[in-house]
Amino acid sequence: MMLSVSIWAPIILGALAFFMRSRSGQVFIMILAAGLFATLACSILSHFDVSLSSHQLIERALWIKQYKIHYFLGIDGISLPLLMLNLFITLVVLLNTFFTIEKDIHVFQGLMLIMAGLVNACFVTLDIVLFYLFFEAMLVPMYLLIRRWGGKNRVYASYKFILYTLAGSLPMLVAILFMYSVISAGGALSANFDISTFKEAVAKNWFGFADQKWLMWCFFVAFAVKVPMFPLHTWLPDAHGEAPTGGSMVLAAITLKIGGYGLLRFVVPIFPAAFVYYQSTIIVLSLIAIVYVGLVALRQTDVKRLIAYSSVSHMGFVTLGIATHTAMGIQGAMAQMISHGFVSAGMFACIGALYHRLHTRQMEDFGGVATAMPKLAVLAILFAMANLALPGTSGFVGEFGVILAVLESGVGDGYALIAGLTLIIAASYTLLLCKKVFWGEIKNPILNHVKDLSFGECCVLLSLAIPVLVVGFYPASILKYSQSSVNFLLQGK
Amino acid sequence: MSDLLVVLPDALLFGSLCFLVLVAAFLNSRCILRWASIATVLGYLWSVTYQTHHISELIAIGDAHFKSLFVLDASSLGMKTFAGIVTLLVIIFLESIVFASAPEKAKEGVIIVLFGLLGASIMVGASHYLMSYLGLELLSLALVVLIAWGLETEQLEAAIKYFILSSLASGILLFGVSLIYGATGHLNFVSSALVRYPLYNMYTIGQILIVAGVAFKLGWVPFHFWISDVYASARWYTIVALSSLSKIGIIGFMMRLYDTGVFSSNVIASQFIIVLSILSILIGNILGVQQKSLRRILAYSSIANMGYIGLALVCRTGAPFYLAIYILNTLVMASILFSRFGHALDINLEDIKGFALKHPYQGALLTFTMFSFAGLPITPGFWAKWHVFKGFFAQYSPWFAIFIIIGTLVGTFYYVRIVKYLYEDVDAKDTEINSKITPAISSSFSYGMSLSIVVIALLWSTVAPDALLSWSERITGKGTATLEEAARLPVASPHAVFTTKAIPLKVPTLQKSLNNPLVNPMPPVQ
Amino acid sequence: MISLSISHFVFISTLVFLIGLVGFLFARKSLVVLLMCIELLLLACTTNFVVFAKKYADIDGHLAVFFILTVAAAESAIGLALILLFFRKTQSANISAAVSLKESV
Amino acid sequence: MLPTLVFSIFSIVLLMAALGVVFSRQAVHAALNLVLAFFSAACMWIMLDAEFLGLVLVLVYVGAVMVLFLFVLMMLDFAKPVEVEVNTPNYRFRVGIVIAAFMAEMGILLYSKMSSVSISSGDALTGMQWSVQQLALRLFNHYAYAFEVAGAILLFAMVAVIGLVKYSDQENSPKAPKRQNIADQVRVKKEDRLTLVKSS
Amino acid sequence: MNQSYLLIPILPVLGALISGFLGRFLGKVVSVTIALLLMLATLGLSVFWLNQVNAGVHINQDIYTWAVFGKAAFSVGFLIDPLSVMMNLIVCSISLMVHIYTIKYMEHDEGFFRFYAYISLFTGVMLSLVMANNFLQLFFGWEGVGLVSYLLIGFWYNRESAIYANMKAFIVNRVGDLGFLLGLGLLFKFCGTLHFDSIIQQIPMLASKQYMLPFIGNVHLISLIALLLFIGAMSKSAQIPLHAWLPDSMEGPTPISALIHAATMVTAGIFMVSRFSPIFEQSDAVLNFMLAIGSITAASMGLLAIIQKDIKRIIAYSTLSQLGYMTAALGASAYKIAVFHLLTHAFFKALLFLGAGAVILAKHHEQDIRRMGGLAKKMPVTYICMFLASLALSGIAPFSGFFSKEPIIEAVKLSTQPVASWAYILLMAGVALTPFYSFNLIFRVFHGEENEEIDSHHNHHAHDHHDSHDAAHHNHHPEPFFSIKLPFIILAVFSVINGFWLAPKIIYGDYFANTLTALPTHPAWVHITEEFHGVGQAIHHSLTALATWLAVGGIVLAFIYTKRFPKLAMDVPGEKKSIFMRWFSSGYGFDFIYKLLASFTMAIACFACQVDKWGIDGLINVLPRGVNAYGSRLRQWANGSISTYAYFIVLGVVLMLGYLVFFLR
Repeated sequence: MMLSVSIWAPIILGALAFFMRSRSGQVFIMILAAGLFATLACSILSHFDVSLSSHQLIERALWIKQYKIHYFLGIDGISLPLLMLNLFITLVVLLNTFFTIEKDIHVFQGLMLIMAGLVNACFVTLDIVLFYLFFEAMLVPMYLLIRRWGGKNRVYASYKFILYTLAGSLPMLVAILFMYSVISAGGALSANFDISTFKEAVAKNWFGFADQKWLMWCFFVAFAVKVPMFPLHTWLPDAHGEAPTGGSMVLAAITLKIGGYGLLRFVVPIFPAAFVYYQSTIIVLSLIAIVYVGLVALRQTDVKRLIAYSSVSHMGFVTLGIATHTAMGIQGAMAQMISHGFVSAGMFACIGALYHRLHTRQMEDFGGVATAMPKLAVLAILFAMANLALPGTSGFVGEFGVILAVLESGVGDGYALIAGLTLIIAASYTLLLCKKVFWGEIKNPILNHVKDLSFGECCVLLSLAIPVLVVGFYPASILKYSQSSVNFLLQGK
Repeated sequence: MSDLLVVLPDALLFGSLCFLVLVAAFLNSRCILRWASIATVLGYLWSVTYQTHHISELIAIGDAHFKSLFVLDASSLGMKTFAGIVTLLVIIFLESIVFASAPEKAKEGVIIVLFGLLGASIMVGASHYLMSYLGLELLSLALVVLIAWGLETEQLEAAIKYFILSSLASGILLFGVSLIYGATGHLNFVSSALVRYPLYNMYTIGQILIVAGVAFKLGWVPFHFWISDVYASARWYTIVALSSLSKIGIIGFMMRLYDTGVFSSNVIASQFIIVLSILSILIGNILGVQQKSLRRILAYSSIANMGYIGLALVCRTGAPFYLAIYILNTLVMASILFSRFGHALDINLEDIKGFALKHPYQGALLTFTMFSFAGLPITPGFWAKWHVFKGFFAQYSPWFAIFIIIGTLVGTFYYVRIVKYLYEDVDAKDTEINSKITPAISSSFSYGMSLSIVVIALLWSTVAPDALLSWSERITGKGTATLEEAARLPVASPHAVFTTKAIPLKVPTLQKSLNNPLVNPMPPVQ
Repeated sequence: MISLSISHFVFISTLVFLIGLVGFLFARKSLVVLLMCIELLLLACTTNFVVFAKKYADIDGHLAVFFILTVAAAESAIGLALILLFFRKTQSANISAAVSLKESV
Repeated sequence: MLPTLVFSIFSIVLLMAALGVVFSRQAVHAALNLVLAFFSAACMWIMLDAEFLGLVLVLVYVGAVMVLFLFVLMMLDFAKPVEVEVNTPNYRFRVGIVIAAFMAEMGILLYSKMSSVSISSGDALTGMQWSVQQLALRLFNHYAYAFEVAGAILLFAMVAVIGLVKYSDQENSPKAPKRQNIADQVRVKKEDRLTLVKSS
Repeated sequence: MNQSYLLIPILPVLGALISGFLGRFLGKVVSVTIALLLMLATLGLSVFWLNQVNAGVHINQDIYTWAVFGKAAFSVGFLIDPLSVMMNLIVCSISLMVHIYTIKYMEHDEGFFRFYAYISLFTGVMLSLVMANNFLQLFFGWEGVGLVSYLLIGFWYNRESAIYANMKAFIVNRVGDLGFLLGLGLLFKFCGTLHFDSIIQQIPMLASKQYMLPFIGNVHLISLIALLLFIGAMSKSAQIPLHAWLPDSMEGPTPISALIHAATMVTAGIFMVSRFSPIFEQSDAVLNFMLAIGSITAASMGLLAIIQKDIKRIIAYSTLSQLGYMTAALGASAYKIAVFHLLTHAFFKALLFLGAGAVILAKHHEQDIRRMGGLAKKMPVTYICMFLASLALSGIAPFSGFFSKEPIIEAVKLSTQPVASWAYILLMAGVALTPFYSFNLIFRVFHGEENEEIDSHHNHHAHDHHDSHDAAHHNHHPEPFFSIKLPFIILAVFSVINGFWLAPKIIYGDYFANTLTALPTHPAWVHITEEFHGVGQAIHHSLTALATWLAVGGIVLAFIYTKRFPKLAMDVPGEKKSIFMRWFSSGYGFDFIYKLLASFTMAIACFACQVDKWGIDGLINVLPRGVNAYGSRLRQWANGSISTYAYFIVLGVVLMLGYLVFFLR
C-alpha cells in the first residue's frame, strides 16, 4: 500500500498542482508534498526490515490478463535509499522552483511531482513491463521541462534527450519480448514478466550463452544511456546544460540513478554469466568515462556543461563499481549514486542561483562571486569539495569504495590506478571552476549589485549540504540498508 | 425469411440506404437524413449483435445458402461492429461539421459514408474473392466520392488521383485474383487454399499481386504516394474515414485471407508483407520528418502505422487492437485540428505554435495523442506497439528490430516536434500567422460528445487495455496462440530461431520460408 | 502450326495488362485515356477469368466477368463525372493539370 | 488450325488496338481503339465458349460504356492542343526497364511451370450444360448475394455521380442564384475594370 | 577521562564552527576568547595525555564503524601512543601561538573570523590525522589538511596569484594522494583491513610477497606499497619533484605559513613514514630512494633559498631544505631523529615565520628584503627571537637545531645504504648553506640602514587588498602588542631549550622504544645512541664537529656578504640573465615542467573535447543527418504526377515479382 501511495500520491498531487496559479496555492502544494513525502519516508523506513535481503512491502495484482503483466511492487535495500533520495531531492527541487523559475511555477511543480511519482515507480516495480512503462513515461515530463523552461538551445537538447533515451531502451523492449516468448513457449515456468521469472529462466539455461550475451547488451544499453556510459553520454551535457535548474537537479540527482539502479536490478541478476563475461569491456568503458570525460570537462566554458561532464565522469564510478561484481564495488556504486544525487543537485542549485541572477552560464562572465555572494560561495565550495571527492564529504565514500573494490576484486590493479587519476582530474576541473567562478576579482559589473542567497535558497542548499556531510562522515547510515540485498544479489539466488 | 437473418446487417444497411436515397431525393431535410442515418448504423450494430448472439443457428442456415460467399464468425462480426462504431463516429463528426459550416453541401455525404460502411462490411465478411472485390470497389468508390466531396479543385484533383491509382491497384489485385483462379480453379478462399497441387508459380504471383493491391489501399511503401496528397486536400471527415473505415475493410480482408489459410505465416506473401511493412515504418517516418504541413504529417503517420499493422497481420495478432488505437489517435488529432482550423488546407507546424498555451486542455490532449502515436508509455499507443512487437518477435528474428527501432525513433522525432511547437512561446511577429486559429466548432454538442467519447476510450485503453485486447484476440481468431500454431508448422517455426545458439545475421526466417514453398508447396490447412 | 493452349490466351491477356500499365506510366494524355487504360486492365482480368473458366470447366469464371463488368461500368461513371467536374474547375482534363498537390517544390 | 489462325488474328488486333489506346494522340482515337480492343476480345471469348459473355461485352460495354466515354470526350473542350507531358528520356528509360522487367518476370514465372491445357474447341466443356440458363441459375442462386452487392455498387455510382454533379451545377450554372463573392471583389485589379486606350 | 582524547580533535573544530558561523554575532572579543580557550583546553588535554602515555597508557580504539563495504568494515578510531601525543603537543602548541599571534596580525582583515575558523579547523583536522589508528582516517586528515591549506593559501581570494597558488598546491598534493591511495588500496587488498596494528602484524606476510608489475616484472610487494605511500609523503612534505607548491603557498597570510607550511601540515609526510616505519624498514630500495630524495631536496632547496628576495620565500625554501633533512633521516632509518627534528623545526620555523610576519606588518606588507634594513632597533624582541631561531636552524651547539640536525648527519654517515655517502655530502653542503641564507636574512632585515624608501606605490600592485586597512596600521611597529610578543618569546624559549631538554628523552631515551623501530640491518641509529654520552658531552663534541664549523663558516660568510653587498640589485624587468641563472632562479625549472605537464594535459583535454564533439556526437548525429538528407531526396518523388505515383506502384510490383523470380525460379 505504501509503495502504491509513493507512486500515485505524487502524481495526483502533481495533477492538482496544475491548477494552482496563485503563489499561496503553490506553497500549499509544496507543504502538502513535504508532509506527504515525510510521512511516506517515515512509514516505509519503519516498516523496512534491514536484515532481510529479499523484497519487502510487496504488492501484487494481475493488471493485464492477456499479457500476464502484474502490478507488482516491492522494495529492497537497493531501491530503498534511491527512493528516499528521490523523495528528498524532489522536495528540495520543489522548494527551489520558487527561486529559479520565472514562469508557470504551478506547471513546473506539477511536472516535477509527476516525475517524482514515475521515478518512485521505477524504483519499486518488480514487473519488467511495468518498469519499462514508467522508465519511458519519465521521458515525457522531463522533455516538457526542458522544452518549456530550458535555455537557448533547448530544442536540440530536448530532442536529443528523448530520442537518445528511447533509442537505448527500445532494444531492451525487444529483448524483453524475445525472452518472454521463449519463457512462455517453455511452459515449465509460469510465464510472466516478474524479474525473478526471467532470472530463473536464464539460470536454468533456457537461453544459450550467445543469446544471453546479446540480450544482456540490449538491457545494458538501455541503462548505459541513462547512466550515461562512455560512448553514449553525449546527450547529457546538452540536456543538463539546457534544462532549467530544477530539471538539471532532478536529471542529475535522480534519473541518472535509474541507469545504475537498472543495472543492479536487471542486468546483474538476470545475466550474471554474460555480465561477468563482458566485465572487462564494461570496466574499460567506465574508465574511459572517468578519465576521458573528466578531461573533456576540463575544457568546458559553460558551467553547467562542465558539471554535466563531471557527472558522467562520476557515474563512471558507478558502472565501474558494478562491473567489479563484488559486494564492495556494488556498495561503493550505491554510495556513489546517493552521493552524486546530493552533490550534483547541490552544484546545479548553486549555478542555478547564479544563473537566476546573472542570466549567463559562461565561466568568463563570472569571477569574484565569493566577494559578492559569500554564503553561496561557502556552500558551493563545499559541493565542489564533495565533487572532487574530498574525504569527509559524500563524494569520497563511493570513489574510495570502488577503487578499493577494483583492487580487491582482482580484475586488474592497473584499473585502480586509472580510476584513481580522477583524484587529479576531478580536482583540476572542479578547482578550475571554483577559480574562475568563485575566486578572483569581480569582473562582471552586475555582480556588484546582486544580493546574496535569500533564506529560502539557503535552506535549499543547506538541505543538500547537510546530507553531503552526514554521508561523508557516516556512510554506514545509508550503506546498511543495501548490505544484505547486495550480498543476496551476488549470491545469485 | 430466416435466410435474410444470415445477411441481416448488410441487408438492413442496404435497405435503409435505398430508403435514405429516397429521403435525400425527395425530402430536403438534413435533420431527418442525419437521424435516419444514425438510426441505420445503430440498427446495423444491433443486427450484428443479434447475429453474435444467435451465431450457431445462423451458421447452420448460412451453410445451406451462402456458404461460399461469406462467413459468419466472431472475426467478421467483430470487424463489422468495429466498422459500425467507427462509422457512427465519422457521421457524428461529419454532421457536427455540417452544422458549423453551413455552406458545406454534404447532405448526401452521410449516404456516401454508409455506402462505405456497406463496402467494408462486405469485405470483412467475404470469403470469396469476388465478394471481396465487390466490397473493395464499393469502399474505394465511396472514398473517392468522399474525397471529392469538398468540390474544390484540390479535392477534385486528389479524388482523381486516388481514383485512378486505386483503380490501377484494384486492377492489379484483380489480375492476381484471376491468376489464383487460374492456379486453383476456385474463387472461394478456403477451396482455393485447399487445392493440393495448384500451379504454384501462378498461385504465388496471384498472392503477390493481391498483396500489392492491399499495399496500395493501406498505403505501404512504395504504394503510398497518394496518401500524402489526399490527406493534404481532403476534408477532415474524409481523412477520418480514410484512416478508419477503409483500413478496417482491408485489414478484415487480410485477416480473412490468413484465417482461411490462403496466406499463412510462412508463405512468401508474408515475407513480402513484412518487407513492405518495415519499409513503411522506415520510409513513412523518414518522410514524415520532412513535412511541415500537419495534414501531411498525419498522412505519413498513417503510412508508418500501417507498417506496424502489417507486422501485426503477419504474426496474426492484434491488428484490430492496433487499428482501434490508431483510429482513436487520428480521430483526436483530426477533430482538434478541425475545431481550430476548419477546412484550411495548409496547416503548418508554425500555425500551432503556442497552441497548448492558449488552449491547455486541447493542447494536453494533443500532446497525449502525439506521445501515443510515438508509442511512448503510458499511452494506448504503447500498448499497440507492444502488442505488435510481442507477437512479431515471438515468431520472427529479432534482427528485424534494428529497422523497426530506427523507424520508430525517427517517427518519435516528428511527433515530439509537434509537441515542441505546441508549447512554443509565441513571438509578436507570429501572431499574424496565428490569426488562422479560429475557434470553429468546439462548442458544438455532438462534436464535444464524440470527442469526449474518444478521449474516454483513449484513457480507458491506456489503463485497462484488457477488454480491447481480448476483443481483438477474439476477432483475430487464432489470436495470440500464434506461437503454438507456428510450432506445428514444419519449417520456419520460431523454435528454429530460438534453439540456435546465436542469432545468425542473415534473417533466418526469411530465407527458410523462401526455400520452403518448393519443398512443401502449400501450407497445411486444417 | 502449334495447337492452341491456355497459355496462349494467358499470354495475350498478360500483354494487354502490361499495355494498360504502360498507359499509366507514359502520362502525356488526357485523364480520360487513363480511364481507358483501367478498362484495358479489367479487360485483361476478365479475359483471364474466361480462359480459366474454360480450363477448369467452371462457370464461376464467367460469373466473375459479369461482376467485373458491372464494377467497371460504375467506375467509369464516377471517373467520368470527376473528370468532368475537374474540367469545369480547371478548363483542362489533362494529367499535367492535376499536379498541384505535391510535396517537392 | 483454324482456331489458331483466328486466335492469331484477333490477338494481334487486340494488342494493336490496346497499343493504340495508349499511344494515340487524340483521346477520341483512343476510345475508338478501345472499342476495337473490346470487340476483338469479345471474339476471343467466343472462341473460349463464352458466347454470351462476348455478346454482353459488345452490347453492354461497347454499346453503353464506350458511348458514355465518347460522350464525355465530346463535352470536354478539345479545341486546345493537347499539352505534351514532358517525359524526360531518363524517365522513359526507367519506365522501359520496369516494363521489360515486368514482362520478363511474368514470362519466366508463368511459362516455366505452367501446365499447358490444349484448347481444341469445346472439348473441355462437353460435360457441362453450357448455357445462359446455367449461368443464370448460378447467378441467381449461388451468387444472389453478390448480385445484390453489384446492385448496391450501381446504386452508389448513381447517387454519387448525381450528388457530385448536382452540387457542382448549382455553383456554376447561370441559373443558380447570384452570390456575392467578396474575395473576388477584393481581388479585382484595375486592369479588369479600366482599359486605357491611347489615341495616337 | 578515558574518552577525553576524543575532545582533542573535536574542540578545535568546535572553535572553528563557533568563529566561522557565529563569529559575526558574538563579536571579535568573545569569539577569539572562545577559540583561545578551546585551544588552551586542547593543549591541556594533550599534555594530560602525554602524561598518561608516559605512564604507560596505550589506547587503540575504534569509535564508530564508518562504513561496511561488502565484508570489509572501515571505522573511525584513535590511537594514543608516544608518537601521536607528541605530534598533538606540537600541533596544539604551535596552533595556540598562531591563534594568539593572529589576534593582532589579522585584526583589520575583513576575513578575520574566517581566518580563525580555518586555523581552528586545521588544528582539529591535523590532530585527527596524527591520532588516526587506521589508514582511512589518516587519509581523511591527510586530505582535510590539504583542503584547509587550499582555503588558506587562497585566503585573499581576490588575488590572482593566491588562487593560482592554492589550486597548484591542491593539485600537486593530489598527485601524491593518488600514490597514497593506491598504496593504501594495495595494503587493503592484501591485508583486508586498514588498521595499523593489523597491518603491522601482517608485515611478514607482505614482505614475502612478490607483485607483478606490467613492463617491469616482479617486484617486492612491500617495496611497491612503501614507494606508493612515500609518493604521498613526498607531495605533502614537499620533496623534489613535488615540492613546487610550497614556495607558492606563501601567498597565504603569514600565520598560516607558520602553522601549516612550516610546522605541522608539511611534516605530515614525515609523520606518516615514521608511523609506518615497520613497512619502510622492509624495503631497502625505498629507504635509499628516500635518502636520495631527502638529501637532494635539502641541498638544492637550501641553495635556492640564497637567491630569494622575498622574506617569506627564503623561509619557505629553508623549510623545504629542512624537510629534506627529515626525509634523509627517514631514509637512514633514523625515525626518532626525523621526528625529533620535526619537533625542533616546528618551533624555530614557526618563530621565524611569525617574526617575518611581524616584519612584514611593520613594513606595510612589504616582503622584499632589499627594501628592509635596520629593524633591529625598532623591533628588538623580534630581532632577538629571530636571531635565536636562526641559530637553532643553523644547528649551532646549544640550540635545539643542533640536537636534531647533527644526529641526522651522523645517522646518514653511519647508514649502510648505498646512497648514504652521496647523501652525506649533500647534507653537509646543506649544513653550510642553512646559516648562510638564514643570517643573510637576519642581517639584511635587522641590520644595516633602515631603508625608508617604502613607497606606497609598491604596495599597490603587490598587496592592494590591504591598502584599505593600512590607514589603521599607522603604527609601524607591531611590537608593543603583547599578543605578538608573547608567542615570540614562548617559541624562542622552546627553540633554545628543546634540544638539550628533550633530545636525551626522545632520541636517546626510550620514549619511542616501542613505537619507532628500525631493523637490526639498519643500525645507524643504534650506533648514534651508543655514541651519545649526555648533553654536555654532545655540546663539547660539537666544537670539533665538521658540521658546526661549516655552520659557523656560513654565518661568517653571510656577514661578509651582507657587508660587502649591502644593497642587492633590484630586478630590472628587461635584464638579460644567463640561461643557467634563469634555470637556477626559476627553481630549477620545476615550475616550467609543471606548466608543461599542465598544458600537455590541457592539450589532451582539448583533443578529447573535439573527439567528443565531432567524433562521438558527430557519429551519433550521422543518423538524424542521414535521415534528413535521405528524406529530402525521397521527397522529390512526391511530385504530384499521377504517372510518377503509378510508376512506383508498378515498380513495387516488379520488384516483388523480381524477388520471386530470383528465389522461385
